[in-house]
Amino acid sequence: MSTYAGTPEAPAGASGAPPSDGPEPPVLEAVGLTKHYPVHGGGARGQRRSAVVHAVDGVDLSLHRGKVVALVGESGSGKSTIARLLAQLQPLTAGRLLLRGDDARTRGRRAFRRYVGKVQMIFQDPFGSLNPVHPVRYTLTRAVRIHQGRLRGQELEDALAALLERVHLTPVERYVDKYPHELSGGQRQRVAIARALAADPEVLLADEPISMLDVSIRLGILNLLADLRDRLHLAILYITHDIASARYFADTTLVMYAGRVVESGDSESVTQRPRHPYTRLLVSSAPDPDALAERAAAPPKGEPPSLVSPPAGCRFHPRCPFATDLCRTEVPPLLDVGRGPGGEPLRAACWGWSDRDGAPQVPADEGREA
Amino acid sequence: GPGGSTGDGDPSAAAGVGTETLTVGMPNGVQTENQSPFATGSSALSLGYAFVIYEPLMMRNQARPSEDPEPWLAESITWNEDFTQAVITPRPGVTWSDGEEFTADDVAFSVQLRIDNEGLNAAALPYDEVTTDGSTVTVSFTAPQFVNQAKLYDLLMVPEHLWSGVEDPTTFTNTEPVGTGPYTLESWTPQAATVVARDDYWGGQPQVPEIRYSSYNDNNALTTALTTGEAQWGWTFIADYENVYISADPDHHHQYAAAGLGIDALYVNNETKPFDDVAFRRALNMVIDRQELVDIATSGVNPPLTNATGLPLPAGQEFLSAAYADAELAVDVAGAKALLTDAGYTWSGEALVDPDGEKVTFELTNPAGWNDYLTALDLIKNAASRLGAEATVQPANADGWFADIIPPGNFQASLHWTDGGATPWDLYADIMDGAQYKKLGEPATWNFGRFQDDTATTALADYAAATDDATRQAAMDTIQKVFVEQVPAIPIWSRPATAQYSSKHYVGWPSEDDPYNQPQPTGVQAAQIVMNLEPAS
Amino acid sequence: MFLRNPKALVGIAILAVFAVLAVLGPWIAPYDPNQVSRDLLQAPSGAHWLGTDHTGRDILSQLIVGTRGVLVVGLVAGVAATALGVVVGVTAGFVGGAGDETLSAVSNVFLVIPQLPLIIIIAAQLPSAGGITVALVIGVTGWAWGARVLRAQTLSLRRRDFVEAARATGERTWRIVLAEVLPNLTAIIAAGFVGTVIFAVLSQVTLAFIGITPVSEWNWGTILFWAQNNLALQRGAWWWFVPAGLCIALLGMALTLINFGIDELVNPRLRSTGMHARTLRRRGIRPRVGFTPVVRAGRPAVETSEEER
Amino acid sequence: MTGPVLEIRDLRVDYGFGDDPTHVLRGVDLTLHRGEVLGLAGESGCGKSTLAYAATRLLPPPGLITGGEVWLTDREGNRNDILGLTDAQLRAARWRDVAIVFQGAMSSLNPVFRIGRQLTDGIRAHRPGLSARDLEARAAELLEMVGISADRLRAYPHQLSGGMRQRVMIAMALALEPQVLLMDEPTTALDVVMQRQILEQIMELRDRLGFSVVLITHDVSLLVEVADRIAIMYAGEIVEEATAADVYRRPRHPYAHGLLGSFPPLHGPRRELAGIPGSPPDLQRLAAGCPFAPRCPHAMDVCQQVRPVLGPPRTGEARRVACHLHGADLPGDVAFPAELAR
Amino acid sequence: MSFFLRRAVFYVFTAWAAITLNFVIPRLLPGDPVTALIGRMQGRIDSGAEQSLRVLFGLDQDMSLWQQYVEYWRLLLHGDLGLSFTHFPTPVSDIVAQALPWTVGLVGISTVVAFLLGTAVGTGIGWRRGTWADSLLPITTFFSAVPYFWLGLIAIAVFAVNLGWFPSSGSYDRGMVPTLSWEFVGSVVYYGTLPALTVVISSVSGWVLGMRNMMVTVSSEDYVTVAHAKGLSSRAVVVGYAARNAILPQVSSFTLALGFVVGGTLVMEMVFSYQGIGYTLFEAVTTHDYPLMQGCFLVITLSVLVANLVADFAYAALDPRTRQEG
Ligand SMILES: Nc1ncnc2c1ncn2[C@@H]1O[C@H](COP(=O)(O)OP(=O)(O)OP(=O)(O)O)[C@@H](O)[C@H]1O
Ligand SMILES: Nc1ncnc2c1ncn2[C@@H]1O[C@H](COP(=O)(O)OP(=O)(O)OP(=O)(O)O)[C@@H](O)[C@H]1O
Ligand SMILES: [Mg+2]
Ligand SMILES: [Mg+2]
Repeated sequence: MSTYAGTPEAPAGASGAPPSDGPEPPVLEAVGLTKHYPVHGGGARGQRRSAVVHAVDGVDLSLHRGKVVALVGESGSGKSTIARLLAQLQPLTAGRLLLRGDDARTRGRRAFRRYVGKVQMIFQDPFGSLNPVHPVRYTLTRAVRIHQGRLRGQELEDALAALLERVHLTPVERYVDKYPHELSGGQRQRVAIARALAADPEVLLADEPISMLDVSIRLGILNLLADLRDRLHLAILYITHDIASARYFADTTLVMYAGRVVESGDSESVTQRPRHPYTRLLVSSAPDPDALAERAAAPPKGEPPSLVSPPAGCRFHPRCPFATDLCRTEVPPLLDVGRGPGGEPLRAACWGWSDRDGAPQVPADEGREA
Repeated sequence: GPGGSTGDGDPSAAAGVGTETLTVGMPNGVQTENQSPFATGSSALSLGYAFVIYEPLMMRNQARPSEDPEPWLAESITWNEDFTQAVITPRPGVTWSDGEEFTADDVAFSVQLRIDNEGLNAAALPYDEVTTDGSTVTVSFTAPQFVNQAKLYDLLMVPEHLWSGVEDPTTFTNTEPVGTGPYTLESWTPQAATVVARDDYWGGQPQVPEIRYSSYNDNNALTTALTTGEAQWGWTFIADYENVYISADPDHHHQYAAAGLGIDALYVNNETKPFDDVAFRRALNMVIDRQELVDIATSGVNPPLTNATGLPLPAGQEFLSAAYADAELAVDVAGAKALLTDAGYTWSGEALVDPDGEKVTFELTNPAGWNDYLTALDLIKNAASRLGAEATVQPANADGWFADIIPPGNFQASLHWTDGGATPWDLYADIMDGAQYKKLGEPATWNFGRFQDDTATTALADYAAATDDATRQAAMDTIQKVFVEQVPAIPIWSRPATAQYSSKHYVGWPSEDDPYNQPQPTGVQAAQIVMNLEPAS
Repeated sequence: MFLRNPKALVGIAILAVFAVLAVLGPWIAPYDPNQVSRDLLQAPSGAHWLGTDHTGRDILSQLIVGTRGVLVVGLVAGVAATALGVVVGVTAGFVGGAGDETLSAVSNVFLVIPQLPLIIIIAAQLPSAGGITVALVIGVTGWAWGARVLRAQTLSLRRRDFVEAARATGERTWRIVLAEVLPNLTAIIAAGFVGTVIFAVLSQVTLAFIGITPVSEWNWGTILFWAQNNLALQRGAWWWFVPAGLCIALLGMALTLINFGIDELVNPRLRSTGMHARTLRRRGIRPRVGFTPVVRAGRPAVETSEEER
Repeated sequence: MTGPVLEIRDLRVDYGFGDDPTHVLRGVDLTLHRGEVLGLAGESGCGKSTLAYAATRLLPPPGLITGGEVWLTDREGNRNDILGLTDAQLRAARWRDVAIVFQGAMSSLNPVFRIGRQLTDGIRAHRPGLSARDLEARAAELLEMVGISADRLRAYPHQLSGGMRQRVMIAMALALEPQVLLMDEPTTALDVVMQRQILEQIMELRDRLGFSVVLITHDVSLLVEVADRIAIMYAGEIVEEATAADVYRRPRHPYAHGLLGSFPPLHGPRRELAGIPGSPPDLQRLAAGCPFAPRCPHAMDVCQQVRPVLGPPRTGEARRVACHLHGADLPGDVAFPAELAR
Repeated sequence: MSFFLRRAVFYVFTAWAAITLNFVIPRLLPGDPVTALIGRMQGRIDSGAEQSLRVLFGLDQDMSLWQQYVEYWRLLLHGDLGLSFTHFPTPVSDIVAQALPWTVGLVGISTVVAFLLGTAVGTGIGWRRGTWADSLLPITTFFSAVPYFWLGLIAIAVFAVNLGWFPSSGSYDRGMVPTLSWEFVGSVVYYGTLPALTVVISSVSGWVLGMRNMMVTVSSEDYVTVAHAKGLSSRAVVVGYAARNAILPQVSSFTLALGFVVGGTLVMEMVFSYQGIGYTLFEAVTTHDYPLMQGCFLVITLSVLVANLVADFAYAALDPRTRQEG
């Protein structure tokens, strides 16, 4: 296989973006997205009988064609849940979902199948999302048949070959009849991507597509997605723990904490000059071999909050060095905190950026200038 | 006594009382504590110890039904001429096991109990009334009871002083039974009841100090127990008994089959094809090899019937019509085929075709698990095939057979027994009594084959009501004539009362050489047998 | 791969023999099993390889002809119970909610009701409880355990990503169940099937033996019924009693062995050791969890002292 | 840093008992010194986990150790070959001398026991004399050490979050203050905050207790940050081994170079990412020469035929590399790639 | 709904369903108790007594099925199971009380013994996969499918009849009256040995196989490897880690086995003439003794239900994860 032909990766917001005159309306938009999972009995004894996990609370999000939105944040903050909600694999607890401005909440199976033709998802776990009993051929054939009509014989073979070639699983014959357990993690991940692409979607929800791979394979996959974004004007939601890759690959980055978006803006600004204390913690925690000396000595302390009974007010306040009473009582909205290089707004959900009484004093700018 | 027994009740035999417990085994499964001599399912009746606690009025020799009965609790019973009234004179000097004296009132009470409670009248005797004058009891009936004499003799007597206070005798479980018999109940467990000898029994000192009545769950368990000597007296069908049972202890193990007047017959459905045609009935009757059936199906235990009248011989010898004294049942395939040809039957290849042009087929049925019957059916099937008739054996569910097959006549051919009794009347009435006729589909109590012949019906009624032997013999001749000519059922073998016993500890059992009664422990004869036992030297 | 598993191979061989007997039984049996003869209760001989019974019928023929009844009952009951179990269990697990509650309640009831007594009650009362009837009764009463296991498994499968992924691809529900979920349940279904077949065979034989079902249809239980009722053991006629019981046990053994094979086939963890058992023995390697064998080229396995052995 | 505690010599491992086994480790040489953190990185599927398991003989079937030695120097200074120990000796050495934290913390805890019990049973096995109270106290201390409050001792594994379970595993591994701690991707699937929290805790404990660590991870930037030395594996062999700074700044092996050029930096100027063309080799069908040759931009004829051995480069630096380019007999006509000579 | 409420609802529902089924089945089936009884006596009672029996059994009244159902519940709630037909007029509850302890005692104990023994052996075989222990497998698979009665009868032929080591039938010396004496207890043990042994032998294999398979699966779980890595003694690993987890499915199967206690006992009771509930039920079935049939079936079902309940709790105690799920 030769995934890499020396193509430079597409820099964020650079010429690779589709020709756009004015702000193009989002393909997929979520407003006030909320998901609560009921849980029985609670973990420890003596807890409430039936509680809910506040997995996602009031998240707004929009995906545009030819753009990549990165979603970063702590584990368990609800990133995958958002992807599943957008793919309509789970019902919303509250909120709206708009596909090209129309309510996308499908009723009935047919409408759902039309929807999945436009919005496809790559699951987080490449070991779980391929059925171990079916070979690659079956998985892809099903996707092709559903979305491209009843192809047969040579036509089908050609379609499969085209898909596998697209994800650089070549020579095609070597992979098409393999079972998932015969493939490496990266290869599986690419089969999953190929399956999603078979639908020719407009929106791709990629949930940590590279988490389990070594860096060289990671790069191959990111390049593939960038290429698709540019050629097919895909809108991509890119969920990751790897902030550096978000910086490189995504136009916009959202930071999540405990079910809420705490910061959003263009990737460069969010990763280089984070505003929210949590984002700062996140960015400073990311390993960076080039900045060994600058590492803050104090290790971050504290546990992620319980989502069954999340802290009142700002959910980050128990771990926040700047927290005040205001933070402990009132939920901070996403506040405008500046403009990115392209003039797009930067937002952070931190009282430190408001002029309310009792707002915490967050040091103005910790970010390093480039 | 007149029964030819050697020592019942003879005080001189009380030389040395035995020390061993005698174990009686019965394959009757679950037992519950019920010592009622009336309740059909009671432990006492089903295991048989009721018959050593309670006693009958007269002791019949069931191995020789024509012999006169021997006085037991009754010194005598005399009938009026038409057998509608019996006068019972109780034996003096008999005491109940609680010390009370046995009187005529007890007899009258015991009979009255059966009159008052339909549920206790298991013999279904048509009582009219019972009276007593203090020393004798007179029982009258609504119909002549010549053929039912034995049923009166067999009635068990219960003490008035205890039973008169019983609120509902039908549900009374009588946990502390008091009788006149030689034994009293010592202990009861679901597995076994133990009785011990009385020392004030009117008939002398029983020589067996203790008898244990054990219940086994099925024939096989009992067979094993009898074979190993764990049980020494019981009755069950033991296939190949000589190898299985006798040979386990040839010196002591014995099996005695006392032939009475009961037989097993192949009941055929006289109202449906192919048995609605007397020619076919007769033909089938002619091809069955009874000796073979007996040898294979019953290990030779049941004596084959040899006489055309179906009477078991020699027990029925004195009732045999002179016309058939020498009419032997013999296999005659050619004769049977000739008979069928005359009647219009033809053959298509091997297969027999009836005058209507249909192939002759029929189904033989009996409950699954009735091994000797089913084996016999298999052999009858083979015999039928010699005529070209195609028979199949279809074992049925036992309950279904009892409930839905036999009474409503929902069969083509099936083996069934007849009652025994003191005369062959029961045998014939059970097969061919038109008075018992029920339409097909309605449950009948006897005459399952739906046989109707007025001559026979009248003759049966005459026999029962006759007041003299000549009339009876005439009626019997008629009955047998119809039986032989019409073949309402196909007699197969006689149905002896069989039992196994061990002479290891006790001797004096009924046997071929000393047939003083039938040998089973569950019957009124038990009291006579145990009193006849003495320790083996 | 399946055929390289010695256990499965033995199982299949035994089963194949029985299957051939079941199909060809009436033609290859040396005698008509109902044909009485004068050779009463003969010990095995050249004429009667397994001797004769009390009416001189050939026992080998009964055994051969009886194979079909046993296999048919086992198969029908197994298929019926498995089908019911799969339908109920997978449906309950997959639909969830009220449907699940209802179906689980029903299968729990069936699970708690004692099966053999129920079969006896039903079989005893049916006018003619032939083989197929018995099989159906066993099937209808015996599906609950499979349903419960399958439901639990389906519940966990339903939450797996590949099922979600199939939905996200746009698969229809029935297709998800049939093509995505069911294939992953193969091992459980197979085990359940084998279990039910063995249970059905044992039940049928037991019912015949205790005389609940007709003894006219030849099967191994019928042979034992006749043998027991005619005191085969007491008469020393082991040839009458022993072979049928052995056949039942052999059939069960074959099925269990095949099940082992299926297990090792679908469970990749078992596959390698199962298949290479002989090689391992030859090379003196004993694969153990926790103590990886060390085999240096040319030398036998390091025999470490083992307090375990 | 003093002498070696763990020396792996020419370790060979096969998967599969049949006639056609996969040779997963093909002569691995590695030395771990006292008090040091050794990072192990490499392509996924190159045998890193296998190495960790094999060194402790915990490799599950169908794994088979077919050659090599693993020398462990215990506290008293005795050197023992783990591969030659009896079961009882091995049991005694495990946990006391070598502890291991597995890749999946989720499945490494017994779901039916409270974590307190799981923490103590290892201690009890090695120190039979301890009283229940001592054990309890020690367990509490261990939990506190990894930042979990002691009242969680009575919790079941399923009542803990993933990060907590991971830390329980680490606490467990440290229970007997082993000399060597093998950690197989202890922080995959955790976010960077949690990852840092855990790693800093380990480093702190290392400084305090003085054990040595082998850290296996895909995250090269993390390795550069925390490890003293880094070994790069490729297709069942170590291809390069040097101090962290050397590996990061001056990779010598073309694969190591490719690896380091494949991850984007978080800060600073955006740089061009090179990546590594081609795909990992099929371990079952390895050709004779250097396994990296098919993907190597500098492959020479000799690379196709001869497997390079791991050794010091021609320049004589204090590091080891398995590449013909750095071999003593590099043909003169080959243009030495500049990026490998920084 | 909480875990306990849901369980409670389940048990109540199941009990209701079983009790109702229990009412319905005998009535749906053909046959008639009186004719069956007369038949069973084979001429020992006169056929003319049929009507008297009907009156006795209360079969002469005409009640709608619904009325009968209500009446059935009313009596049941008063603890009245009615009078047996065949053992008239003994109350069904007496018969059941007489039989049940024997079944529970003998078969219950041997099932528990078989479970423990099989689980222990299965643990050994599963743990020692690849050694001589594997050769036990064919034997086990063979015994797992041996018909019980076959084994029992052969055992009787060999050990009771030929060798005379054990009695061939009965539950204690028939000469004894049950008392709490050593002699009696000794007799019960002596008589129970052979039946119990055969029950154990024929059922132990299933446990061995089940446990062995689970052991093989569990042995490859990561936490078992961790236990090895901790240097625990092999006993601690096998007992504490592998077997401890492998036994969980065995516990669920054990509930199922309790259902078989009564089913399987029927054959045992027939073969060994042992008194017990199974044979009582069998007799009731063959004689159409509705009240007795219902009584036995009810008791059997309820005891299985109770066993399930116990097993539910045992499972929850053994597996902390279940306590949290619904
Ligand atoms: N089906 C479910 N039932 C109950 N809780 C759930 C369910 N699915 C997810 N959760 C909870 O919702 C929260 C968010 O989960 P989610 O998978 O979206 O997190 P994530 O951000 O993707 O985490 P990661 O980075 O680890 O993948 C978690 O606390 C999780 O435990
Ligand atoms: N049971 C097995 N049978 C055959 N090959 C196996 C088996 N287990 C692992 N392998 C192979 O052994 C090689 C090494 O596996 P290992 O788990 O050591 O890799 P790793 O370097 O830890 O990878 P990762 O980074 O993905 O954890 C892989 O190529 C894998 O495919
Ligand atoms: Mg996620
Ligand atoms: Mg690994």
